[in-house]
Amino acid sequence: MRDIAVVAYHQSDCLASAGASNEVELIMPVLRQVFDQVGLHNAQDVDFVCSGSCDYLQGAAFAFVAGVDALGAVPPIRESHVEMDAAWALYESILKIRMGHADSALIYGFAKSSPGELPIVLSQQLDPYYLAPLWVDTVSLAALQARLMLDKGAITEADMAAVVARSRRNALGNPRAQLAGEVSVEELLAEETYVSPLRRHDCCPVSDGAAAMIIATVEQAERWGKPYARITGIDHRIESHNLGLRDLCDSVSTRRAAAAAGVADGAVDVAELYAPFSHQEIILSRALALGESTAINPSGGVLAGNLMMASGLSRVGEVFRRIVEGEAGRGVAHATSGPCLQHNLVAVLEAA
Amino acid sequence: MSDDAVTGIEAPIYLQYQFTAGRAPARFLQRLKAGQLTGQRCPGCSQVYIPPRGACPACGIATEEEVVLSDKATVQSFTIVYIPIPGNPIEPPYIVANLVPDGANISFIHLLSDCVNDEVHIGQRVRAVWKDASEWDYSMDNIQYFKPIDEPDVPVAQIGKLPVSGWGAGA
Amino acid sequence: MSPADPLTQDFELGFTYTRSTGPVVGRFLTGLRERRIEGVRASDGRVIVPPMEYDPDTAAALEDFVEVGQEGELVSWCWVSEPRAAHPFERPFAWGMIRLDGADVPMVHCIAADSEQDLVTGARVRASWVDEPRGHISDIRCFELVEGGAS
Amino acid sequence: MAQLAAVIGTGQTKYKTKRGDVSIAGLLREAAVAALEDAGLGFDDIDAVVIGKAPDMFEGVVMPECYLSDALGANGKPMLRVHTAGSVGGSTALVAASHVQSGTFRRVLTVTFEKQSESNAMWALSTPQPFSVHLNAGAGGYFAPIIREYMRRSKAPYDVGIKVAVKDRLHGARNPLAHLHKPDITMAEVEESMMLWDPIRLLEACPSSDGACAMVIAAEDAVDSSAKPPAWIRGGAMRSEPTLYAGRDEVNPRAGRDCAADVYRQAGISDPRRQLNCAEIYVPFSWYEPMWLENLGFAEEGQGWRLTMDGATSLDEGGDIPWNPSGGVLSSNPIGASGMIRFAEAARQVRGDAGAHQVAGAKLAMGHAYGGGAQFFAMWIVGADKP
Repeated sequence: MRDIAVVAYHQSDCLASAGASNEVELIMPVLRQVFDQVGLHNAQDVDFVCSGSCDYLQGAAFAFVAGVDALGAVPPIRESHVEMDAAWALYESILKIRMGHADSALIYGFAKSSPGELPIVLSQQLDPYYLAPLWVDTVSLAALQARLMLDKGAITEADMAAVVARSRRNALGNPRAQLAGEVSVEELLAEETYVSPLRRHDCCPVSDGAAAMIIATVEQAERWGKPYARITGIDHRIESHNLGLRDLCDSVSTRRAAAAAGVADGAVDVAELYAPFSHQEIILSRALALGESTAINPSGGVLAGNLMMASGLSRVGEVFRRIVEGEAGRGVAHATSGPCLQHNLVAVLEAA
Repeated sequence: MSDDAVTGIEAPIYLQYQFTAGRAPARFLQRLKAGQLTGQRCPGCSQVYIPPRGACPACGIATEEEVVLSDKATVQSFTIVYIPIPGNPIEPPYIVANLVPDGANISFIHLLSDCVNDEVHIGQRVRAVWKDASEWDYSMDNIQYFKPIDEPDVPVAQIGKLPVSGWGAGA
Repeated sequence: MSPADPLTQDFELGFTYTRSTGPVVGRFLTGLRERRIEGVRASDGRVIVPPMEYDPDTAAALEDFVEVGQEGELVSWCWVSEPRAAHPFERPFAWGMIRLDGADVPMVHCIAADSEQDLVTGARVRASWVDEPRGHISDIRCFELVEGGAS
Repeated sequence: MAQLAAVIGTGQTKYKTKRGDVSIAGLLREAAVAALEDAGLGFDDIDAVVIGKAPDMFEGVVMPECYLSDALGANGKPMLRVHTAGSVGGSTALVAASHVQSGTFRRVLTVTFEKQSESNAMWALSTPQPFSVHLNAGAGGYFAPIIREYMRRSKAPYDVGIKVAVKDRLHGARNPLAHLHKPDITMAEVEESMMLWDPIRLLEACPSSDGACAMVIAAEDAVDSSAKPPAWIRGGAMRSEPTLYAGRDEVNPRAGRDCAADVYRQAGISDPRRQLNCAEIYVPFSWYEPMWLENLGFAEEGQGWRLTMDGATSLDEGGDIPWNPSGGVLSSNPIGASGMIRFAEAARQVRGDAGAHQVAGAKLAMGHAYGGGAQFFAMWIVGADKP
């Protein structure tokens, strides 16, 4: 199988509201950044383009069609789209390169979640007969999951607050983050609950923005002469939609994906986990068997800013960045989709 | 209560959003409120886009330069709509035309009226009929419709390439 | 349109979808209309409520229906102190995972309680029905605590 | 490079206005189970699941793969959801194929669907948004002016579209799964049907259908489970271009021409009309047959309508290059599945599995889908012979 490298990555600031920017205006500056990192002119200079977005975030069908206007797609390009986080667009692109139909690919995800009420919009992702009609929001479902863990003694509220404190502290070093700061576990625990047992800070914020990445065969990356990180494994798995059937205190699909991606084949210096809720980071860390030696979410993770539909791709990008900057030799990136971690993707990146 | 087994449910899904026009569309709408059609010129290929979206879709680069366009236009093509469209209050039949305003290189879709339906044709010259200025808003509805004007037809090869000064005597 | 930010406007994306249920979901909803709660037995013997159409492990079509109780145990819950407009209650309420008597797999529904302090994991709850059930998941208006019913 | 892959099972539902007897999952299941049975496999044999559909707003289920994982036996496996507008059925097939052609998986189940009766397609395709500049006149309102321009350019007689409408419905009458069955349809009936978007009449437009289509795609070493021969994937290509750009040829879009050139190059085709035995092409409005005949290189520019009028694309007239022997989109249109139906029907033809709409001896067939403002294209060529 062909070896694949991440060559460029950029993410916009996570903004509570991108205000007047439309999809094209959100995407274009991010694409410009990754093209400039490699020295490319536009999407004509890669072999394949794939994006991830969700129509319901802004409430308009075919959000991704407008995105094509940002690409310079004349003459026509090889292009596809997943109605999923762009981490799955990365997956589709990797298959395209593996099969030899492309040597390089541009991947991007974009989100303008602020125009709607995201937790309610996502309630319509649930079973359309039994759950969606009740309008059970995603925050509440995560709260049910958190209580299961607390009751079982699998975590404490202080453990959850510690995740948040670390996220805020790490985000101080991430100029793209929406929420950053020095805050103690005690201060966090003193705050009121929001959807009990969750406090507001246990939940990721709603952010607008975009992220983009360029990948290529290792040969192509060498020809470009830019620093790169190799993707040595990538896999994703889905679980039952029925929350009552799943062990919500674990993430079996993450374990499976991690095994297939070869997470355990070496030391993990850094891990970027798409955990929209503090307790989910703990579930994921355990499912990935990460230990003390792994820096978890050094970017602050999505608790510091969550670009729905792009955050998964950003996790891969953040690991890439730390590897090419020499901070890490090997890292794990994770993306999730669906209620309470129903669907999980795991990628392993290594220094060239 | 019916004894028949349940075979269906209604699922009312009503979601509220706050829509924000993009930067380029917002500028376009502001000028439209002042009774003016504007486009944006691509710094790469020099083509003028209406309505502007902030990017040249062909080149994939940002567009900034604003260009004031004429409210005279050419019919690039059209259809006569006979069926009611959800969310569209206009009573059929009516003509929907792809119109290229003078000075632009792309068409937009608007109503063509005050005309003989059977005589509408590709290349025909038309002009905007504006609402009373007191009713102008951030809306394309400021133009009630376009209507034919007495100018010679534009040859097909020229459609989408006219300068803002238009066609006929001045062109 | 607000004068301060003239190019922002609220809009509603809305449609009343007409869903056909198929036989399994339809049977469950028909039961609700008669104030009965039915589950289905999965390939491993577990009783799942509401009934899934397909087995989560084998993907086989499921059709072995089992009536379950209208009371059950609160497996997990969360307290919504600030209900959202779309939520079934305007006052604070809880969402719960409820394992009904005779079922093995908990279901998600809403729970009415006066305060968060009244709720505890393991509490006994009972289905409370709307006055005129119509064959809809919300025929169960909510679950309510059973007096003195902590298990 | 690309590993060999083949279609070893196809499954489709009956297409109709409303499938009131099944849930959304139940609709997909029918197609999925039929495809697995055709492949001689069960859900356990499948390594990954790829689904596709048009906008989520058709059914009002956001990212429905989450809800559908149980019905499709996807639990514990990778599951991907594709959305490329109307071309999605074709794109999904190509993405599913890439799971195998990349050497990553041996057997992939792919399913596309639309349960359009849950809402109103015209509403979902044109949901209202503030500040909209373009007047909304529905999909026909978008495509009718383009058809008018084709008529002007090609000087085609007015009844070419009528002929296509009749031809595809006669084809559909041979296909028990087709939504519309009109074995007695006449040119006069089409001509007299209500004008919707001049020049598109009611019977020149596609219906709105519920339905699902599924395929099992397998690696070279896994094609033997089916009792029927495999349909080898000889080429696959996608192309996209922006909806609107200055100078865009909307009648004969470059994205379609480039996509065709790419897929022909992979399959070693230089003369599609002669080398292919039949084609399943996305024709939602009748005039798109002559337009795509030219766009795809089956005829010179301006000459596509002559093939139609000469009966070259008709099974009933013994044409040399039957187009849409299944009845096409004009006979059945569950939007998200419509593209995959084209791809699956191409596979059925080369497997000799097309029943009463079989093109005798078909060895090489093309599947085609387009979407958006005729700006997204997906195509594949499948063959009876292993490449």
